[in-house]
Amino acid sequence: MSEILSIHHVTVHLEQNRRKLTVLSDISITVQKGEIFGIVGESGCGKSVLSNSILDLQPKKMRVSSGDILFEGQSMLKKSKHQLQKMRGKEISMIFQNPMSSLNPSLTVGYQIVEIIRAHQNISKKEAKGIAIDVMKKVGLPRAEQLFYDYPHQLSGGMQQRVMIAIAIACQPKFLIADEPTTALDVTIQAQILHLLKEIRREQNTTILLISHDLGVMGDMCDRIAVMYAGEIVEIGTTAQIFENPSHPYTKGLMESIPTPDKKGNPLYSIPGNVPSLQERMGGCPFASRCHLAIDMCFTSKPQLKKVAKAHDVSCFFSEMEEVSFEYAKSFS
Amino acid sequence: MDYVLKKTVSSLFTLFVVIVLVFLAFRIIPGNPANIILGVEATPAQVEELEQKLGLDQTLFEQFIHWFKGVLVLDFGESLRFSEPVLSLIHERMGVTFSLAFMAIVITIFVSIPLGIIAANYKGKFLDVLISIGTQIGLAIPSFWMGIILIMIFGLMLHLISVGGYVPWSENPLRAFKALLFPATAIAIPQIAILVRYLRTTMIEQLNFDYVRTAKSKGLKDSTILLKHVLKNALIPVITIAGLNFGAILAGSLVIEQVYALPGFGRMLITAIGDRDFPLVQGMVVMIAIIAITVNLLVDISYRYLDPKIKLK
Amino acid sequence: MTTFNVKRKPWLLAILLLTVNLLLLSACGSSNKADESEKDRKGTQTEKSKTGGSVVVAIPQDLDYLDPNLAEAAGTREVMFNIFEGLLKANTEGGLDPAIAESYDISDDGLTYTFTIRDGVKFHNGQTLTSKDVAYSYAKLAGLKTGKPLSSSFANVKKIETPDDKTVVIQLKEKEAAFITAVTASIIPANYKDSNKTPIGTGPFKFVEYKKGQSLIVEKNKDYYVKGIPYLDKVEFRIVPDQEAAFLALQSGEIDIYPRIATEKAEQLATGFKTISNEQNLVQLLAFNNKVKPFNHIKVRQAINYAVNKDEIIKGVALGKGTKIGSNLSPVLSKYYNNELEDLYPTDTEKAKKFLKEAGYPNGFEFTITVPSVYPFHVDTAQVIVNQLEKIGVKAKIESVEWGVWLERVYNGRDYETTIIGLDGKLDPFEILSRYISTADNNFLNFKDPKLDKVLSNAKVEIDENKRITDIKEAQKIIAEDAAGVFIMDPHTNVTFKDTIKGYKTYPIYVQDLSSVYLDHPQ
Amino acid sequence: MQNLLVEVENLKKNYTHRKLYKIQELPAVSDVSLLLRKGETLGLVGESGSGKSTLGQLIGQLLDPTEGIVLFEGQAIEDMTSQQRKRLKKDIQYVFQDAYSSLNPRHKVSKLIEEPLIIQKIGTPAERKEWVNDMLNEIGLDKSYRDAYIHELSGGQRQRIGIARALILKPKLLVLDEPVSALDVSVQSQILNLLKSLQQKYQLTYMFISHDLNVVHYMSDRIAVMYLGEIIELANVNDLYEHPLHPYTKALISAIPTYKRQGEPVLLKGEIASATDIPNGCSLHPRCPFATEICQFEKPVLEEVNQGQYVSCHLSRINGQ
Amino acid sequence: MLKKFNLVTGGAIVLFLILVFIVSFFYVPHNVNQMNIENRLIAPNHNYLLGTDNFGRDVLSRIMKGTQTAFIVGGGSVIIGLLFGILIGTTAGYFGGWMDELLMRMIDALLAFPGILLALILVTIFQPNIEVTVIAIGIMTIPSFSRVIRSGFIKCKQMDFVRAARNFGSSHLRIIFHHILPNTVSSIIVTASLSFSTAILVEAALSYLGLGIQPPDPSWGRMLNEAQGFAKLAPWYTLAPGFMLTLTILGFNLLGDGIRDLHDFSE
Repeated sequence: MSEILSIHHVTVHLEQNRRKLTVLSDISITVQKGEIFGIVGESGCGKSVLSNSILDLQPKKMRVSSGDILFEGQSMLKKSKHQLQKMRGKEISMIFQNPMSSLNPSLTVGYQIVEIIRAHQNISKKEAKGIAIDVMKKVGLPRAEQLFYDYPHQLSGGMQQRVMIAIAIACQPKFLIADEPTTALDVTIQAQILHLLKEIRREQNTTILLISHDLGVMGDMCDRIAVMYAGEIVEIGTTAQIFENPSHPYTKGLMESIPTPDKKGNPLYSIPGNVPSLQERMGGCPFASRCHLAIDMCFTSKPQLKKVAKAHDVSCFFSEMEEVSFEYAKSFS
Repeated sequence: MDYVLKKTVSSLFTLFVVIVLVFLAFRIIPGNPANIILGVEATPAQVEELEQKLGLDQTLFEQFIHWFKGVLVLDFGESLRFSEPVLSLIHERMGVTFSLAFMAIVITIFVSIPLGIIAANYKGKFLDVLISIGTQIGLAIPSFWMGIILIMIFGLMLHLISVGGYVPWSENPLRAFKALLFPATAIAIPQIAILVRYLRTTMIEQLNFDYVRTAKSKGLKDSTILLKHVLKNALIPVITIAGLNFGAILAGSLVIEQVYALPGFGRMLITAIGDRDFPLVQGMVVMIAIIAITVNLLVDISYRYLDPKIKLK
Repeated sequence: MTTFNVKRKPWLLAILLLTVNLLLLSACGSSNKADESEKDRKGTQTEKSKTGGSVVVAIPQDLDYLDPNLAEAAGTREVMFNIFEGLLKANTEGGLDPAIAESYDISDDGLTYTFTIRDGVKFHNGQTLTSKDVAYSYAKLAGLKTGKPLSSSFANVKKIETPDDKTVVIQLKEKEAAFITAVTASIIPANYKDSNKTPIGTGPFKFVEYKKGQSLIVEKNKDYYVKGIPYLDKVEFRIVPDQEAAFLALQSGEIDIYPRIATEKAEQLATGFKTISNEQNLVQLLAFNNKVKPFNHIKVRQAINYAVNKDEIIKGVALGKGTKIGSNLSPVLSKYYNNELEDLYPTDTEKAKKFLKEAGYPNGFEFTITVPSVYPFHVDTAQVIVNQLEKIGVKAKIESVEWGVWLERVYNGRDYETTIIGLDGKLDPFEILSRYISTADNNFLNFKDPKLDKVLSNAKVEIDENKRITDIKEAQKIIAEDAAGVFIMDPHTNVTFKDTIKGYKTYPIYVQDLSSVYLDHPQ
Repeated sequence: MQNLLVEVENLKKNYTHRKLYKIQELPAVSDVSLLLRKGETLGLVGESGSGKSTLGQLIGQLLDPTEGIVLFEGQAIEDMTSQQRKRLKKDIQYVFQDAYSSLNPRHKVSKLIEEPLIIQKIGTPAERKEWVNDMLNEIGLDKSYRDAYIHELSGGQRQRIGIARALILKPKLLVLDEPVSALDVSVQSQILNLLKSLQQKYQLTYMFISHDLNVVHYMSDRIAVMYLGEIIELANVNDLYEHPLHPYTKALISAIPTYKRQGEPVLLKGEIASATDIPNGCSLHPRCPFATEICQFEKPVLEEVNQGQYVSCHLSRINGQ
Repeated sequence: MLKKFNLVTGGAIVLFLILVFIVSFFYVPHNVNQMNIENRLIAPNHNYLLGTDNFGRDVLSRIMKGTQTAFIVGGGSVIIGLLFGILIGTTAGYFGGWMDELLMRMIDALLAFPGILLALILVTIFQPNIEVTVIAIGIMTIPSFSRVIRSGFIKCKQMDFVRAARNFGSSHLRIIFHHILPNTVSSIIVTASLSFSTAILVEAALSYLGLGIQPPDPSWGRMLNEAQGFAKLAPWYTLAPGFMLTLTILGFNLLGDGIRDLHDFSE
């Protein structure tokens, strides 16, 4: 396996009322070719900003102020607008959370698929239509020829998401960013879509960056997972490491607060307090204010990601102390 | 289809209300058409005779039924003043007013769409501020005032307008065009202001929608996104506003025809009100209402078809 | 004529409607200022070089009917003066000239009128005019067949006879001094039905084309019985209701003659134009409703007469272009005009206050002046009067109403306190003053004076001109002394034309006579 | 029958779609019968369009049924006097999914919580103020929040206010419509814990509606699964999760994405039908991987297959035993 | 940036107008109706800052008094439009059904009538004076208020907080006045501010046609009417009322936009 995407110490700022607010701080991730890499976190943690900034799609007010994003070894940030445009949809594609609003309501499904094909390949409308219909079939859209002329609102949510996927894979990109692709969907449909994504990965060896707040989806889909909290990555590891040996207090808290059959009858663990807003973020560990273990140091200096096992990095001052995690585990049982 | 039918029925009801209102309104106003026609020296006998001739001696209800029956077959009766069928009088004047309204609409569209796009695209920048100030001022200047100013500048100072020089299109298209250009501009200015503001808002609204990000992520050019994706969606609500303002355009031509001495609908209407030429006034107002209501209906329906989101609901 | 000077509003059509049965009555109108045309006529140019060319005349309103028997609007007659003629025709002095009749004779009992028709008068279709055509036209107006006269001035006609092609004899039912003016009414070919589409007359110009709401075009009648007339080949009467528009069109050269231009506009014109102004035989007055309190008290009426400063109105509203009057007759009709009344009530605030006190209103009172909104001139006058009356403690409120409402409420309903209006003059003074007869239908002032009733009933039938003049002057005096209203002025009318246009004549009646007009350098 | 709080019999709700010449009836809930025992939590799951929210609103008295009877403490609601109905509004409370839109943005927190009392004319202003303070305390919010506006609060805090407002009238039944689905996981657990403890403290009966099977499982004693307006399976939590009988339930449960999922999920074909054309026979049959011929024609009825486990499936009789 | 611009500029203009309005009750440089024919059409000078009109009246004084007319007409008609608008909009929006259909068709009919024509008819029926002018223009503004309030109600009616209120047993009146109306206030204020300027515009047009405010009461439209004939002789007389009219409309439009922007969280 080789690296396809690497994000190096990326920091993103938001200009608001002449204040510079840190949305992402010093993020580093490396995605290997062919893997499904997950980024998990609660709303507002910056996971979507991170995925959008790969293709420079984040809101205008947000700027990557330092760091670099390398795709196949080339800096994305140094590319011209035109070069970036050429890459979007061709090299790297995206799927968004809400298929209904992400598709243009006044253009036909077919048009929206043909459009991306024609934007990157110099072929006739007719040829493009042929390709589009093939892709539609591939993503499991029934009656593709008829659906081609339908408008998005005529389709159900699941079908719309399939159209989104069809658009995303129409030009056979190497890299697919799926930003909460199933959040708006029902469980049974979610299962279908997740299944489809897995198939795409298997058949085309597409690398997938999957972003979700749902740990269940992550566990089901990903090879490796990064956990984000308040604009920072607090833990990265293989799926097994994250689920079986969560090492950051936040990851642990998250795991424990999910209701699962085995927790029935007992009160759930809950992380006290709320996610700090952008304005409330201070120096030090971002989780300090909600962490049971926090000591003075946590509020003043930032912990760095540290290796706790092979391919398992945690950003916590206590990550190396075995007994602490034990103690911690006891604290809510 | 169902929707079209429903809208049509409710439009017809609106029209009926207008018809009744118009009829009653003009009967309540003091002023006897026979008297106005005959003037102040007429004897009561003469007035009575003319009233009989004009059918004004019938009861209000009879008059209404009589008139309404005619309206159903688009027969608005004869003008009291001109002794000619109202419809042919209307037909004669329609040319000017329609050309005027049409030109105003064309000017409005051709000016406001680019301005709206520019304003939205340069939101908050200098150009946007400039356009915003322009539209605010365009909205604030009363149209009759604008008409006078245009005449003062282009007529008195630059000698570009030939007031009263209107000839029908069939006779001399260039002269007709010249005669209508400035009045159409005067009507168009507030409309442009309204549309630019509206288009700007909807464009900005649309630009924030997720599908724009999708379009970007597909690697489309900015211009393609703006024109092919955003504008189309932004125009849908704008069309409604434009349709609603059709009445305003007609009303605008009513005033502007006065200022520019164009032999149009509005001028005839105002004289007809003064004359208490009931059939003519009623015919014209009903005609205006029919046009305004039809345009609104068409806008409603086309909106339905333009906006696929509501088409099936 | 009320068709005065509506300064800038488009509602002009309405203006014209007040005028009914405009009679071209023989009377003495002296128009000293019209002599300019006389000088032009004696100019150096030869007759030949004067002929040819065309002019555009702005008229403010559309025509109501082309058929002269149906036409009611003064604005129509104004234009049709060029196409149609009657047995007699009014001249610029207000007198009657022979037209189709070369002479006439009135029987001693005043009941039989015999007219002799001029030789060689041809209709525009080439047909020669005979007494049959006259009888046909006038019988129609008199309603001899239907029993319902189309024109009230012919109501008195008993029968019309045509002993031969050249002679028309008209018998009246009773003596009527003013009848002779009626025979200025238009004559059309006998049994001609298309008058409303293609009118045919005998006048100096032939009808060519009429476009509703736009224009009426006439051309030279080459067979006109007065040789050398008219000069112009073509005249277009262009309907431009808006004063601003007409003004601009004049400046841009689109129109050549602009009658009834507002004074302040005429003053703004650059060189290249000429403006003439004249009295127009119109009486502007503040009319009281003599029946309602407090105007039923003569002292109140007189007090207001003392309080109103006419000179100030003439200066401020008419911009000096108006002739002060003292009763309901314009000085244009100089023969009948009583010139002793203008200063019957010199402006005198103290006297006004005193009269008010005597009438029982020491602290003044409040009242309403109802003015038709179509006439800014009258509205402006009202504003000045309101201001003047404040000085004697009388508070007046202006209520300007639409023309139709004015007619209904003030004129017909007589439901008002005071109003300002222009009463249009005719050529016969009796016709003008008859509204003050207590029983007159059009006595909207509710004026009542038995003395006046008597004097006017004499004037109606008096054929002896000197006696009639005495009666009319007496009637004016009674009206003035009784203070039926405040008689303000005869506002002048302006006509502006390009200075290449010569020979334009003004009349004391509402007509545009293009027959004498010619171009200085016709192309 | 002492411990029955709500009995629902053959409840139906049609939404009418008014067309010009005809009225189209769209069934949202058809022929639902169920019981709610005092103190229990009945979970209601189903996909969007299944009618679970409509059923919740029918029981929560936000909607009136087209047909069928709802009995509250043994008394039919439709027979109640207006006096009784007003009292019923106290006894049954509804908590909305979107706390933000269910709270008037122009009112302060104290006002929001107090309002039900004012409407029901309970207590003096001073008493009410005290109760509001108590309630704030109860839901874990500081008194300083009294004067806050709703847009100043976080999602979790808003939902607490929504719950407080529902509880201030001391109701017996709380219909909770997706109360945590708008919340982040870490906050969700806070609310779930709060709901649990409140239920114990006040002996509340819950009807808990959610699409999240994990949450429903955690909260409920019994669970009803809805599909296209009908209850297709109703059972105790453990029975349902361990031995789901209806193919749809099986699909639902197997579709829950988890780390180290047991086997492949049961994938249903296609998507839920729209209310305008509900399939004949078993409404699931076009999607059901096990459908047989009979499923196309005959509508299965809800039957008790095992003890306390009701299923509406032709196959359950064969599979269930 | 632009948001504040609208609000600040509009607010400043309106404040200025209100100031002129208040001052005009206590002080104007010259008697507004005092004519002095000798002084007619004097160009602006130190005594007559904006010159005099054709009757020798002080233009500045009349312009200042004109704010009273404008404010009375604007305010009065907005109140009428608001009252009826609330009544109609509330009934239609809250209760819906045939009532909504009927009321909205009436409003449509009112809208299908060109506004100025409607005012013209009304003024003709009941003689022109300031009261009738206010009523006529007030009626013209009813449709926009009704529509705004109705759509606000329809939007709010479906909001959960209204359903929640109903669930607690709130009466219709309580829901309407306590819950829904306060939430439509900002759009009502915007409409009011825009209607205010429209009302002034229509009054000017009517008075310009000689059918609105009666002389000698100063009204800007009336002044424009009287001034038009002297456009070339006395441009100040034509420019001053036109400018005031434009300024007033601009001010209230900007203020309305500014208020709308304040409540617009989407941008």
